[in-house]
Amino acid sequence: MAVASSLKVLTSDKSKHKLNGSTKGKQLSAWEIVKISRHPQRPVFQDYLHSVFTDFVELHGDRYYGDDKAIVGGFATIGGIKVMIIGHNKGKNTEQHVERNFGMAKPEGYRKALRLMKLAQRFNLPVVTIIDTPGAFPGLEAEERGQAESIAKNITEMAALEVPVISLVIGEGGSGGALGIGVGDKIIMLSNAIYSVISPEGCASILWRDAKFAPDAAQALNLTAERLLHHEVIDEIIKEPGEGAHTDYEKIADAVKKSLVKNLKTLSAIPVDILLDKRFQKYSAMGKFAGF
Amino acid sequence: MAVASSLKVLTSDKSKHKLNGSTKGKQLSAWEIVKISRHPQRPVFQDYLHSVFTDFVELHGDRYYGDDKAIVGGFATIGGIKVMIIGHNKGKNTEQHVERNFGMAKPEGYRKALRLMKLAQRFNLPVVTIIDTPGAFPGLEAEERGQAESIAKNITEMAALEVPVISLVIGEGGSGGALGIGVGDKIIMLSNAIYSVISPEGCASILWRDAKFAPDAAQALNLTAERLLHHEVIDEIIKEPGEGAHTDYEKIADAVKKSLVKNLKTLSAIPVDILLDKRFQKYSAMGKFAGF
Amino acid sequence: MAWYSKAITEKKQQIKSLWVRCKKCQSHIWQEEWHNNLNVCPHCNYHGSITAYERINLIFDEGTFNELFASISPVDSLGFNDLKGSYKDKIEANKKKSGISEAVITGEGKINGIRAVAAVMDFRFLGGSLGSGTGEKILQAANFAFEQEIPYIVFSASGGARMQEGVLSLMQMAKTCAGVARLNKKDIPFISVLTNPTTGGVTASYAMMGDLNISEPGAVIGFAGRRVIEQTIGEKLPDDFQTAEYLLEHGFIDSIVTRKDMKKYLSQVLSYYNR
Amino acid sequence: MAWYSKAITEKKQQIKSLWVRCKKCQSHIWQEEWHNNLNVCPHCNYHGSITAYERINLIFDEGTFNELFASISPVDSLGFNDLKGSYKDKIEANKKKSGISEAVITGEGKINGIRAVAAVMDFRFLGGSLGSGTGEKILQAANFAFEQEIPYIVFSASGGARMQEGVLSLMQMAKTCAGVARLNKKDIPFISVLTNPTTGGVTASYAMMGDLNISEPGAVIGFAGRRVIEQTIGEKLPDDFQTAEYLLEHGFIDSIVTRKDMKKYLSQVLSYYNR
Ligand SMILES: [Zn+2]
Ligand SMILES: [Zn+2]
Repeated sequence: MAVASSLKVLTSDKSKHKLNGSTKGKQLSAWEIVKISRHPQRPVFQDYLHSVFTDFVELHGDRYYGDDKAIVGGFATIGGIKVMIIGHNKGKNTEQHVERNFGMAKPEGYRKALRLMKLAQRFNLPVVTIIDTPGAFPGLEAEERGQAESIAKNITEMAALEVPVISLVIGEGGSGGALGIGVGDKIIMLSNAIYSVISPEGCASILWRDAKFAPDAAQALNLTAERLLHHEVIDEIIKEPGEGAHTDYEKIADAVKKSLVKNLKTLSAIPVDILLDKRFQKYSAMGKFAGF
Repeated sequence: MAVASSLKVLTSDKSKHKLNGSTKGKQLSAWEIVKISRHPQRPVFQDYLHSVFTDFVELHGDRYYGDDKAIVGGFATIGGIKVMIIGHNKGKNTEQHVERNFGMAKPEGYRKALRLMKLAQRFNLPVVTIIDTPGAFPGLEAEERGQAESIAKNITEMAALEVPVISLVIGEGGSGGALGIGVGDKIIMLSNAIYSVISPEGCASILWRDAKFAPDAAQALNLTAERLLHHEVIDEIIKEPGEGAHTDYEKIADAVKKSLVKNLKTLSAIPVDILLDKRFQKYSAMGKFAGF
Repeated sequence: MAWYSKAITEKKQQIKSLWVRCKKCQSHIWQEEWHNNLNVCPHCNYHGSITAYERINLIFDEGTFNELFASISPVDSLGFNDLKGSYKDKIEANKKKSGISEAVITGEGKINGIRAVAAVMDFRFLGGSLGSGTGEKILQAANFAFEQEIPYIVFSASGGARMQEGVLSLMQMAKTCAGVARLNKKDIPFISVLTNPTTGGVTASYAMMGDLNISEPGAVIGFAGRRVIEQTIGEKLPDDFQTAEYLLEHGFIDSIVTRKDMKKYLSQVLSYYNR
Repeated sequence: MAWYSKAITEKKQQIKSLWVRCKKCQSHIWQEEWHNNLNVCPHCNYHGSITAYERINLIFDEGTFNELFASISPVDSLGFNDLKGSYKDKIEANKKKSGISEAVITGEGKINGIRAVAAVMDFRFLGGSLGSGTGEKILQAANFAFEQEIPYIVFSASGGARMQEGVLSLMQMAKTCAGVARLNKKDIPFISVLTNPTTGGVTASYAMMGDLNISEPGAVIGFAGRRVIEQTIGEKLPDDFQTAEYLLEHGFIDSIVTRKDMKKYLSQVLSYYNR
């Protein structure tokens, strides 16, 4: 139900998504940020592909079963730096949403992503992943072909990938479907992006017994960039212009480019054994608990 | 058509397959050997699994799509030596033939085989592959899911597998479908097994324009163990008892066990870098040509 | 009358508590028989839930299991409150109810003489959900196996990630898999035993990453929930969907092993580790 | 009359030779236009066959290609005879007809300034079949790339293994893949370009093992033959079965690139090799 709800928002191109008045200078609620993160005019992966990167060469296929259009990847250049870029692509209109399954990948999508990461390792290219998905596709065939296995394998292999990895959440970071391409040395979020273990609607349905409590769930889940930086889950926030990234495509592209180039330079200077050790330490330190 | 013909022979349990008189002490024609290699009473992989190996633990699945019963594999012990055993399993009666698709594997079969070989490498176990197939399954879905890719990948990965590999052809060594689990440090054949680039029927259909010239094609193809030893494609022949392996299950089991144990001991004594170098040299030397 | 009625109620409850009703075939089984049969239905082979310590007793040689990292327990780092109250209170209630302090017990011991490290999940504790403490224990145990260079076995039983810890819970998937990745690199066996149920974020992390993935019969194993999928595709799913048998057929499980054979099976496959 | 008739016949043949008929859309195209368009149909984009040297001229910077291992040629080691005569005679006839001595040309050169080793198959020579000499050249070129640590590109055009060499031909699949395995280990790029047709044992070995698998539009790429499959499953196959476009959809091809864009594309992707 979680996914279904978020889709409804995503597909209603014509709905207004008007936030209550101007958000400028005001502290937005978690739920308001959820709505911005799903705004139908919000720039998606293919926008950044054109505004931030050049020389994109798309590479297709998982070499097992298919070519999942919900995840797009290939060679690209950013500020003179050559990288492997991989991201969820929701598409920009209803037709594209359907073609790209709203950015909800199937096993063949995750397996394509992993193949390209391994190719990046062979070519010695840093990997940039762009996260924007309501979640992995919850379908019969996806389960049959190993949705869980494909995500698990990506997470495991990314932990040991011998090139720098930067993960940028540009919209929705939906649970395992996001993490399946999200194990980066740096995790960066746009200021109105979200990253959550479950959609607010899904969480509300389970814990509040009604999806209409999604705003409460959104608040409780600490899914905003600001909260996640506080909890040391992410490393950096890119401030969005005006009322959100959708209000100024150029400015957000500039900010994204600046951040990626800076981080690529920093990470590329680190010897690979130290990089891998740091990555292991980074994920080892995730979470809070008592004892020990 | 090649496969279809050989299937007809395999499935006709009730047909006599009587060879022209006793073969004892007589030089058999290539075609007579083809018929013995496909004899319905000829021991198959599951027979050797019980007569030669102990402690078999079957492992299932390719972790991508399915569990192909045309290829069976798992841990097993032979003469006190622990190994990973992988082989085509044709089955022993019509019901089993159908269940196991006559030993004609699909991509998921080859991918399971590769997964088990990689597992053997992790566990540091030698690999024994048992070859007995008319060929890889020529079906629509098999092509769609990458029959060619799965065989290609196995061949490539086997060339670099960091444990000893022994390949034993017990019946039909059918082209790429055989080679897909056949890149061994030692290639051994039973004396009435065959190994061919194409089935005699298929070759005859193409080059003689009629499958009835299969006996001529069989002769021309040099597909018998004796010819292949002569051409330095294989390393050893295990002599079958009486009129063929089907006439004495115990004797052939003894001979197979003796050969495998001997070769496993020899190969296990070789340091892995030398083993890999020898394997590379072995396959580099395959074939005959002019010049250079 | 009041006294009489009360006595009957008590008697009824007493009788009830002596019987266990099988969740699959609905048979009533004497509690003692149920227990002696390792919480497995003698009629339909349904594998009922068992506690982590019960499983440890079944798998490890007597007196060989040393618990490790036992002091780790959850904290309510987000101050999470839902309809039923605070996560903080839930933690305390679950500790009290189960007598353990996290959804997994970790330690090392011997299985028919073979040393192994294990993490055994316990569904009673917050539905076996993967929280920060759970992930920490599973990683610490992996690190212990890594340092000692001995095989690692995780027995999963989990509803998935622990919502009440938000993304901190999601990140436990990456944290535990980072531990598995190090074992992979060192060629140390990692065996995943999936028991009923293993779903969501646990399936999509370490539970699917075994060199061998073993399951108990009939266990439900999946990523997305059955109901969510039915809503997405708009049709009923087959009955055996997401069962161990279904996953075996689809290539994700090496072998289905009954509870009573599990110890022997594990020691048998571990005996093939030759480094 | 006889003279007159002969003159007409000659004229007809002359005209015929000035036109090429597209195998796909059946259009007639002026030979010069066909040639200038790189043997690609200007109406339907059908990519016709080209010779190995023509392809080398299209891909490599002028004057940079040095042919290697050119002296290797087939021998009839089995004494193979079929209905149409001996393999030995076929070899000689094919050498004469094509002017080359094996089904592949190997060498090194520069692609927009980037050094690369290439093996370019030629369908005219025994249908581009993979014989011992073919395999030897493809392996030698791989070894050259391995030693020089420069990328390796194979352009395939082949009906599969060369039956007339029996299992010696089959073993060329293992031999060539052993070369690819060494490149993999050293992280040297291997790019496979699949052109029409690439089938059988060539597809089931190096041609599918590219770090990138690139194809020309419409190329037929498959393992089993269309007819064999139709006989096995007892139904007609879809029209686009085993085309490059079909394989892209099924996940086995990275990109479909037209002949005129191929040089630029290859230099572009090679520019991403960063070792
Ligand atoms: Zn029952
Ligand atoms: Zn045309």
